[in-house]
Amino acid sequence: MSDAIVMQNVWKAYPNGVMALNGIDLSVKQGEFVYIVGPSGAGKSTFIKMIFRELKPTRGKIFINNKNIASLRERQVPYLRRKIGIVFQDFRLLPKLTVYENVAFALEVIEEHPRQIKKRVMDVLDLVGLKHKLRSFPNQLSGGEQQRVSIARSIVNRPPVLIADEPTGNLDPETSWQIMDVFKRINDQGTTIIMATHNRDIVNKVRHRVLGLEGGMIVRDQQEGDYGYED
Amino acid sequence: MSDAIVMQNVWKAYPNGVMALNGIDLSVKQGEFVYIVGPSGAGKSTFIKMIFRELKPTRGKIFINNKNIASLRERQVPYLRRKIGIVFQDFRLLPKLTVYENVAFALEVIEEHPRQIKKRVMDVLDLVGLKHKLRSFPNQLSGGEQQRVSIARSIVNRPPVLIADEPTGNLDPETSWQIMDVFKRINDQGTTIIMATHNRDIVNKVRHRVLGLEGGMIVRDQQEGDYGYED
Amino acid sequence: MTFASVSAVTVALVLVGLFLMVMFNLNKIAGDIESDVEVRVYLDQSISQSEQETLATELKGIKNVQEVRFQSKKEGLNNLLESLGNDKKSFTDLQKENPLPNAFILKTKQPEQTIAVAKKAVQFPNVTDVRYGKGTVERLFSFIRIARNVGIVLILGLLFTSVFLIANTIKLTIVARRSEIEIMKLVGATNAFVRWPYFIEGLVMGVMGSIIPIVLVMVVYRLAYYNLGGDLQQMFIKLIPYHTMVTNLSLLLVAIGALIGVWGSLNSVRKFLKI
Amino acid sequence: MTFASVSAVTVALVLVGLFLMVMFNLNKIAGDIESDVEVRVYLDQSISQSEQETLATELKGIKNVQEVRFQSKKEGLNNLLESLGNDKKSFTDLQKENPLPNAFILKTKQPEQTIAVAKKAVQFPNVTDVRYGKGTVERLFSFIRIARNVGIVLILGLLFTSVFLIANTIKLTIVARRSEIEIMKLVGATNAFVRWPYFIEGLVMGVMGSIIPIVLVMVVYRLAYYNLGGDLQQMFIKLIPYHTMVTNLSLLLVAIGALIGVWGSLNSVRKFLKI
Ligand SMILES: Nc1ncnc2c1ncn2[C@@H]1O[C@H](COP(=O)(O)OP(=O)(O)OP(=O)(O)O)[C@@H](O)[C@H]1O
Ligand SMILES: Nc1ncnc2c1ncn2[C@@H]1O[C@H](COP(=O)(O)OP(=O)(O)OP(=O)(O)O)[C@@H](O)[C@H]1O
Ligand SMILES: [Mg+2]
Ligand SMILES: [Mg+2]
Repeated sequence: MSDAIVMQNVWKAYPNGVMALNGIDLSVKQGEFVYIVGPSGAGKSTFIKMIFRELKPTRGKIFINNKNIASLRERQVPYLRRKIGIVFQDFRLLPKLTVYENVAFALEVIEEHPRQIKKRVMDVLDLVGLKHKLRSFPNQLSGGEQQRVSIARSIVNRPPVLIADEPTGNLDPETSWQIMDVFKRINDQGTTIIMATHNRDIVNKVRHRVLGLEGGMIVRDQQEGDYGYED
Repeated sequence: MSDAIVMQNVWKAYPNGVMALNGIDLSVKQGEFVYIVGPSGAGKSTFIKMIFRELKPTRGKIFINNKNIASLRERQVPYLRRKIGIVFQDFRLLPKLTVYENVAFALEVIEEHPRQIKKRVMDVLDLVGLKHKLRSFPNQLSGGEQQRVSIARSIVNRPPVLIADEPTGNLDPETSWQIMDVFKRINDQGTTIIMATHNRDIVNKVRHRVLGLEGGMIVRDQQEGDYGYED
Repeated sequence: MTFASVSAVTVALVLVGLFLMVMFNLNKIAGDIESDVEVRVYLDQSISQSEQETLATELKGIKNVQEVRFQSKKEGLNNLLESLGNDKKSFTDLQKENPLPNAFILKTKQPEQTIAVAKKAVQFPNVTDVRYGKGTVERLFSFIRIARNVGIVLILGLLFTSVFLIANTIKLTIVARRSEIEIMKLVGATNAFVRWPYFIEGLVMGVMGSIIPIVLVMVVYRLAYYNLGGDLQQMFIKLIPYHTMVTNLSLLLVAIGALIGVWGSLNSVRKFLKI
Repeated sequence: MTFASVSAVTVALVLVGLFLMVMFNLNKIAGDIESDVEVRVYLDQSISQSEQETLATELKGIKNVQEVRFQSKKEGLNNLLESLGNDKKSFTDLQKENPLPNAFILKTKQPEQTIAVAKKAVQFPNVTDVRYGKGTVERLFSFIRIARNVGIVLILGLLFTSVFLIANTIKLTIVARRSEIEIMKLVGATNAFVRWPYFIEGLVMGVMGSIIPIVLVMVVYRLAYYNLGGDLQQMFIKLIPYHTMVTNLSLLLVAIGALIGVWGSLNSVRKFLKI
């Protein structure tokens, strides 16, 4: 198989009883670009958190590169995560590290060579337009700037899979398009991209596979789809 | 004057030297609806934080109802804030209170009658479509749900001024329109609204005064303006 | 989080409580011992009855002398033999020919006045010698003085330490709630409104934290008092009565706990209110 | 934050250090006193030289007797008078007609064997009486035993308390960094990678926290040793030598500090690694 991600009958119940995912079946090919759309609370973030095992499914199997990560051993989890770049909806930057250090961290974790780190981090910060903020701390950044640091960190180690949870939620349209450019480029280089988004403009203009989620179920799976939900 | 908000030559330098606002002059009339647009890092959030004195200007005067709040005494600040509803870009919910309690808090602070509180909170939660989540804690909510709680809290005590920092950043278009409906209704009732946003659709469809911010300066001030920055 | 603070209070107050228990008793014992010190004035064997009576009045006239008591040579020997414990039997010979002189025993109003009184007494006629355990008494006094000072330093140190520890812990728990406090303020809460729950929390924490120490002090002092009390009484040492001790110490501990709790709590909140 | 932890370590170790300083000395003194206990075997006045020599050998033969020493009646009287301090002068008469008998002084291998040895010695001929401060010795032993047990309980309590306090403080500082740790893990850090800095931090914290206690112990013991040492020596009490004490105690304090620091740090991190 060249399936990067496969889900088989995945269910997720949160400890308080909320059923966030109700039987997801899905397969995403290596190099595909998939939008996840759906109303607020549909389960997009929950779906995404399954892929890098921030959450374990209550039921079902999730294969990343043909390995079932639902039954992955704890010690193996970090190695899974290193193959997946993640843009968090709430950014999750390390508050005591500068912008530079936050991005570099993802490379230090994989014990990249220090000289390599420097060059690569500067390149990526340039891509997201934050070279001038490299010495700032997260709490000294605007919302959109924090979001871009999170994006920079997710792509810095060139992961084969990129997962982005609403990566343009705090960005103006112009900056959003810049980011989409970056995503397009790394997608062209073979990176699988899963992106949860509310941005109708982007989904409609840059056509890719669209996965509609509602009430924790896949209600639409459309190649070259549009955002849908027209008002 | 019936000016709700007046800024005279307002400057803001952050402690690390970043100049976020560079001489803002502005007046907003009672009952106006103003969009603040501009690229990421333009100074929108900084501008907004000035109005309810989360930040003090480095230089200049800010009048709310003809009172200069830059020189307001500490003890008076809470009473200023009670007249301003605020939707924070990063939500700022109290983590140990449920959705209901978070919204009710804004009423408890002004010592509203308990029975009044209950009714009013339920009404507002209904408006933002979160009645079914009233017993959840913030960390048990999706991003969009948290944002809607923040919105509910900001309008619950019917403040004469509403300030919203990217209130639809984490919402799907449909929910965003719902929120805009709510805003329209309270604006019709005379509430002054200042809304920082990246949402081109909304700005272009629901025409109001548009304030373009760039590099900490007002570069555009247009009645019934559009989002601008066409690509 | 609150558990951390309560247990810090508990730990600190247990130390303070046990220490105070010991200190209060040592202080009482030291006082008792001090007031037991006496001056022995030995009389010439040839002194007449009337001379002896005059001397008694004169001794009584010395400044700061509170009490003058006659001790016959026989009484003196008995006391001496008693203090030698059960070796007494070996000295039966002594009782036949008692080498000790008669004596007056003087008590002073303040124990520190012993030395001055002794110096005056030795100048009277018919007085062969004056003893007050020279050296010993002086050493005892300086020992007691040192012990008291050390005790005060220790107790102050311990109290300071406790306050510091508790404040420290409370501060950490409240720092974790910094954003909470800030959000409240941004939503229009007055300082008093924000502070109120923390005041209550500090109070409850302090009082709860003093429960275990109080129970512990009660149990330990009960054991100590009823087990050691008897033995010590044989050595003429009297402990502070159980109820007096327990009542006072409990009130003291609750008060300290509540004060530190409230103070630590409000103090930590204070700096986050400035928004 | 780290300041909070270092100061918790400091405070705890100051208490532990000072307490250990006192305990070690008390323990030594108790040991010295114990090994000073002796059995006095009084001899019949009419005993002959050869009988006396036989008795000496026989006494030496009693199980657990380590040393047998002869004390003449004169020597005995001198010792007695000495122990009465400077009242000696009043007893000049005694020296003319000494009422004390000759005696053998026995030392046992273990102080606790005194009583058994005394019971055997009394059965030999020509022995009029055997004294070992009956009652007194027994009370002394039980006193020492109680004091030691209380001391051990106190020191364990103090250590436990310290560990608890420090762990508590460290935990609070790390809870504040919970999200930090979780983010690291989500970005692909292994547990070891996350733990490492916390290990170092715990170690540094522990060692830094032990600096002030060590200095304090050095200063306090120097003062105590050189000021009190002399006085105490007069009472036949010897303190542990300055350098021995300070070296051992310093090492002990650093070790305790480092251990608790590292343990508290890693222990607090542990539960946040499970993501
Ligand atoms: N930790 C949690 N505990 C309990 N329920 C949760 C938790 N996180 C999310 N939920 C609930 O699960 C459902 C799905 O949440 P999720 O975050 O996946 O939504 P989403 O599609 O990402 O929404 P949004 O677009 O608003 O971010 C929601 O109803 C939410 O309230
Ligand atoms: N606390 C701070 N300390 C220092 N610099 C800051 C701080 N907060 C914001 N800045 C800087 O001030 C500038 C304006 O920030 P602001 O948050 O107002 O931008 P914004 O217009 O809200 O952007 P966005 O759309 O991304 O939210 C940015 O360059 C930002 O890096
Ligand atoms: Mg989400
Ligand atoms: Mg902003």
